[in-house]
Amino acid sequence: MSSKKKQAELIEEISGVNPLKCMKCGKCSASCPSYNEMDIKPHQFVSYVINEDVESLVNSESLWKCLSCFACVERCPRDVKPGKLIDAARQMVVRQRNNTYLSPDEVPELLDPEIPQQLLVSAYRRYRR
Amino acid sequence: MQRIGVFVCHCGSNIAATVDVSKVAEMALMEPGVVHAEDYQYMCSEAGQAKIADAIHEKKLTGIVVCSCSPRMHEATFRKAAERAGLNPYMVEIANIREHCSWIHKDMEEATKKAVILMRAAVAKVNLNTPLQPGESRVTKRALIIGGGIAGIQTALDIADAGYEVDIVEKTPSIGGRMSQLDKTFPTLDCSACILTPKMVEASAHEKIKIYTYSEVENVSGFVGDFTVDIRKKARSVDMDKCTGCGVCQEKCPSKKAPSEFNRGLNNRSAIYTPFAQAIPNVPVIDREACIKFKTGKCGICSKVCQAGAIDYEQKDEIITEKYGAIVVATGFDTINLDKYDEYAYSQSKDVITSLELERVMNAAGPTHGHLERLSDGKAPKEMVFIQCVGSRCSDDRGKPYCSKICCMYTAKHAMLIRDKYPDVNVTVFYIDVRTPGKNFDEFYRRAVEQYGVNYIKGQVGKVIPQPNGKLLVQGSDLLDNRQILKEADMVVLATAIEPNPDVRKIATMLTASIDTNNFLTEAHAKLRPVESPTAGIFLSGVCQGPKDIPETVAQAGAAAVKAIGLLAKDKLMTNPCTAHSDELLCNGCSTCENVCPYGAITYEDKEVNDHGIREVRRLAVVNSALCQGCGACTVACPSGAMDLQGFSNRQIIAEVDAICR
Amino acid sequence: MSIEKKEFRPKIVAFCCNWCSYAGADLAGSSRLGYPADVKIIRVPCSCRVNPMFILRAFEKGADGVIMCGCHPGDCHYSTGNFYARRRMTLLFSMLDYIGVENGRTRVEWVSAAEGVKFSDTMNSFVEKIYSLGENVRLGDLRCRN
Amino acid sequence: MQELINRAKELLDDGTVARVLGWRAGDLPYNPEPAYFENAESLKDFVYNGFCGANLSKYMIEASKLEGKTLVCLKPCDTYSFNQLIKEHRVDREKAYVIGVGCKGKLDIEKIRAQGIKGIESIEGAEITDEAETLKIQTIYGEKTCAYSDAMLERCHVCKGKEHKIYDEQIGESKETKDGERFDEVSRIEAMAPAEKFAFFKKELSKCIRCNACRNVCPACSCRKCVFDSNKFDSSQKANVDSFEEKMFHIIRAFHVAGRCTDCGECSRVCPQGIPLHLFNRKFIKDIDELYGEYQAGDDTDSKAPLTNYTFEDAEPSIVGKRG
Repeated sequence: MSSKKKQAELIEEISGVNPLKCMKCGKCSASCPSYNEMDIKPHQFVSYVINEDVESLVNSESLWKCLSCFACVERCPRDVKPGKLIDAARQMVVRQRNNTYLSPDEVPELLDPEIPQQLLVSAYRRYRR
Repeated sequence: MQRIGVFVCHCGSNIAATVDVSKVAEMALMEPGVVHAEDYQYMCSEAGQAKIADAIHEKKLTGIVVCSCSPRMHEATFRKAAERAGLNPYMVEIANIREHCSWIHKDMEEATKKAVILMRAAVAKVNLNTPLQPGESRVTKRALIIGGGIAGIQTALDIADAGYEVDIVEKTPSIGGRMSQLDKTFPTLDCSACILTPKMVEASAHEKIKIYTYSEVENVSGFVGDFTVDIRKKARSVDMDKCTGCGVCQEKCPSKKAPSEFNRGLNNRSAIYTPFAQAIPNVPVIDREACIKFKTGKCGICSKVCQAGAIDYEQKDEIITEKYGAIVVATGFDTINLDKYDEYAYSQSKDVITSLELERVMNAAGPTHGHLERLSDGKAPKEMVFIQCVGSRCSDDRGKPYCSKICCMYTAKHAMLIRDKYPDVNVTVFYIDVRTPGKNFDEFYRRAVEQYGVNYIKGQVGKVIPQPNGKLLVQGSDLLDNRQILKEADMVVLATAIEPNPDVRKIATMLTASIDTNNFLTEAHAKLRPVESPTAGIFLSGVCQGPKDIPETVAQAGAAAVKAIGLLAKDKLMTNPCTAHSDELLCNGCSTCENVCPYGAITYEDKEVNDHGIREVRRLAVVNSALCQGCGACTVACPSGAMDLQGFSNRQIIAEVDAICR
Repeated sequence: MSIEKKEFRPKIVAFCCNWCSYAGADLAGSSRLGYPADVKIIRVPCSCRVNPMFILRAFEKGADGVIMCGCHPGDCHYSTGNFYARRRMTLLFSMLDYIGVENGRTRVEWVSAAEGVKFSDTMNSFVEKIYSLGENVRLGDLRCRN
Repeated sequence: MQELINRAKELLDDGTVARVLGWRAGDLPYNPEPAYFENAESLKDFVYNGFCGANLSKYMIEASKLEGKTLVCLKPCDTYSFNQLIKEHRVDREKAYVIGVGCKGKLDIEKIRAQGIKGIESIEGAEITDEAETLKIQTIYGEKTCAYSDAMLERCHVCKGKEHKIYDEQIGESKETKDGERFDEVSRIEAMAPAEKFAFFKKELSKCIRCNACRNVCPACSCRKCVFDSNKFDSSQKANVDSFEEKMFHIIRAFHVAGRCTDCGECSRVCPQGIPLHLFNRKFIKDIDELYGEYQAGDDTDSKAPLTNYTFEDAEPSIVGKRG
């Protein structure tokens, strides 16, 4: 199996998403609040995974522009959930960088009371796996 | 001992490509009772059937096994062929070596082995087959149509024109159904009422058609040709014979706050009402929930103003029991509930409406008298947005997995009509795909784009946000330009998914008609018997079977009528001989079987029997073979094995088990 | 799953009701949704026609697994047949489990005429289960004559 | 016992009943047998004592066909069987004059033998009116004693109660004998590992000689002809064709009486090989109680039996694997 295919399968495994269910309706992109900041748009995540081009996805701006608000996950009529795909791509990046995990004990020290709640929740959501 | 012939079909390459058919035939000759075996290209062809007939004559066959496709496909064909050759048709068994073997296995050796085993099981069964004679039952020459929409009306007219009595049972106070709520129809833009009303009048005036409005089917018993149906005629509180339909009662009624069902709740109606001007019958009903007289005992204005003295507050529900030979289900559809689609702000803004509501808005008899205006403030809209596939093609539990089929066309119609009547209104349609198969359909859609300048955008809308200035901010995507669109609209129209009328499940249960997970009634065969239910004597008309537009509905209604007429034209029906029967010498008379029979086909009689010289009167189960449908529930309930099912006897099934496990 | 010829090939009997499951099996066939050839289907009018005798008989004659398929509860062509079948099979399977027979060898699954995929998936998973349980020796030798 | 005989004589004399169905002494002190008594004279042989375990309700199937009424003596547990037979139209209530006889628990000779008491000549204390808590047993080796409850049938330790469910009159007092839980034994087996369960039943069922005593005594097994004797299922043979036969026979027998078996325990009482056959029936009863709600066959004559009933929400058969 090619490494590209492996990567695509890894994304599918982490996200639990079957990209073939997508019917290309674009509701994800229509729902996305940071659409304009993204170079690869939410509805395109799916085709990047189908085309086994995970590398582009991993190197994209979008990876870090996604707010993990999960509006696309909530509204996707086909259960494809592009937000989970991009989340999985981020996981791949994070997993590759060794030793970047925080242990739960370290978290309280890093807490800044100024940090918006939403960011915290979103961070937990991202790194929970 | 039987003399069995085994016929192995190649089905072209469908079977022969994976099953060694000559090997199966060769192996068949080693089975007990088999005196003839051959394989042939297409057993179901005339030549193939002739081979069976020849073998029956030449080899004096008493039983036939055809190794071919599913018995659901060609069992009837081969039974008829055997009958023509003088053999009892129930001496034929099918070994399904296509659907259950060649089509699912790839390895030839394995598939052949399995085919041989399936053949053996069928041979083992035929060895125990006995000739069966179908019984006869009479046909009541009257049809029942459940639902009085265009599907029901058309079916009724077609059956009645053939000379048979037809009763229509309609739940609401008038026939007409969804079509009566539509303004114009695609792709010709005829006025819906103008083409429907004559049909309604024709039905009501037809001497063979009886219409029960404001009525529901309460209970169904019996079987094909001889159904007995209880119809509940709900209390109308108005005497149908006396009422002249003058309408004064509705004018004077002081309770005018009940939401109008006909106008989809966009405006209100009086407590005593006819749903719409062309209603048939033109006799109002009193909505007892809304009526002041029924709520408080005081009022009675309608009774005072009625010159004909037709108001009857004492009227009670009435149960009418009638016999029918055929039943046609035409229960139609409704739009789905949008509570789970918060993102479209349907419940937050009056200016977000469904397409069916837009039909009422556009209609001269509707809440706005046909003026296109915002329901919140009555202002004329300048920007309109249509959103397609709301709840259709959804794999989650919010919507429906299927395409509702009619939305692309009616949205093109709406867009076109608006652009035609109000050229200053901009119309934008957000779509996923535009699906316009059908005669003149794509041309119609292209006219909306090319001639009327409707702006079609490929992409779905993510959310609709009501703004403080009363406008609606629509956030959607344009997948072709790869951009996100923010658009301020005055009105948003949702192409809401349609679903079968929720009552259909209850009706299907009464009729023992099968129904799928989406509540659409299942047809007997998806391609070859699309208007019949698998339950004999039940026919399907209109959207209760699957989404369809008006021309398709009318076509299907006619087809259902022809099928019903075909049944009603018969004086007698052959009944399925695969029924249960009880061995008198073994029956204990314990009533266990009676308790599990869903058809009430088993009764008990005190009968004298001669049990090996002992003559005595015993309580014995007797099966009414006209009522028995052959499910076999009684055969397992019976501890002594007295009850057995012809065609699927205990010994036959055990022989199959033994052959498979050999 | 690749099985060499000398390996254990189970005998599996599937009772399918005519109206839903048999049609579901036909649909699996016409959709080319494969499942192992070890499964042999017996057509019965309704799941309520399946007598516990048939199931025990299958085991007696060497079946390694028996599965019964019927219409979904509430959708029975005969309205109530599968309700009775459900109680009968629940009690029978419980009894077989009680005398020490692996309960994986018996199964009931509701498959509609539209569920070709479910039929094939069901058969695949059932066959896999029977492979994991291996040859059915227990039912054959409950009485041991040593 | 004398009261019973006197009353029976009266009823025979005034023509209320044409015959009496009871027990008479057997050839040994502990094996009385069911018997008809046609006249007052013959009632001298009538006995009713602790060894009269036989459930007479099944005999009423044949008695219902005879001229006139039959007086039948039914113990509390027998009345359940009688009710069940009425429900299944197998006996005619009008043809029966039911005397509900008192019961203080029935004795099992095997339990006495198991205590090493052999060569029995006579047994004292088994009389139904006897209040003694111990049995005095004369043997060829001298007198032995045994506590009454230690000699009781298993079924009496889990007695359903001393109420007669149906009767025309009652004679004699009954005693509460229940001191165990009905489903304990079943639960114990259920908790075993599959291999252990299998070994247990293998051991028990290997003893079966297919004498059909269990079937012949069972009031629920009252088919005119058993499926195992008819050719309806290709299953007619008394001798076993293969090792599977007993299993098939006993499971199917239990299945056929499921929801109808009153748990009278006669099958286990009469088995010459001592197979605890009631464990099959009781397993079904336990499952029915747990899955479909408490049900006691023979409690009444009109309720719907569990296997001819259903609810939409019934447990799926897969529950068997899930219960663990």
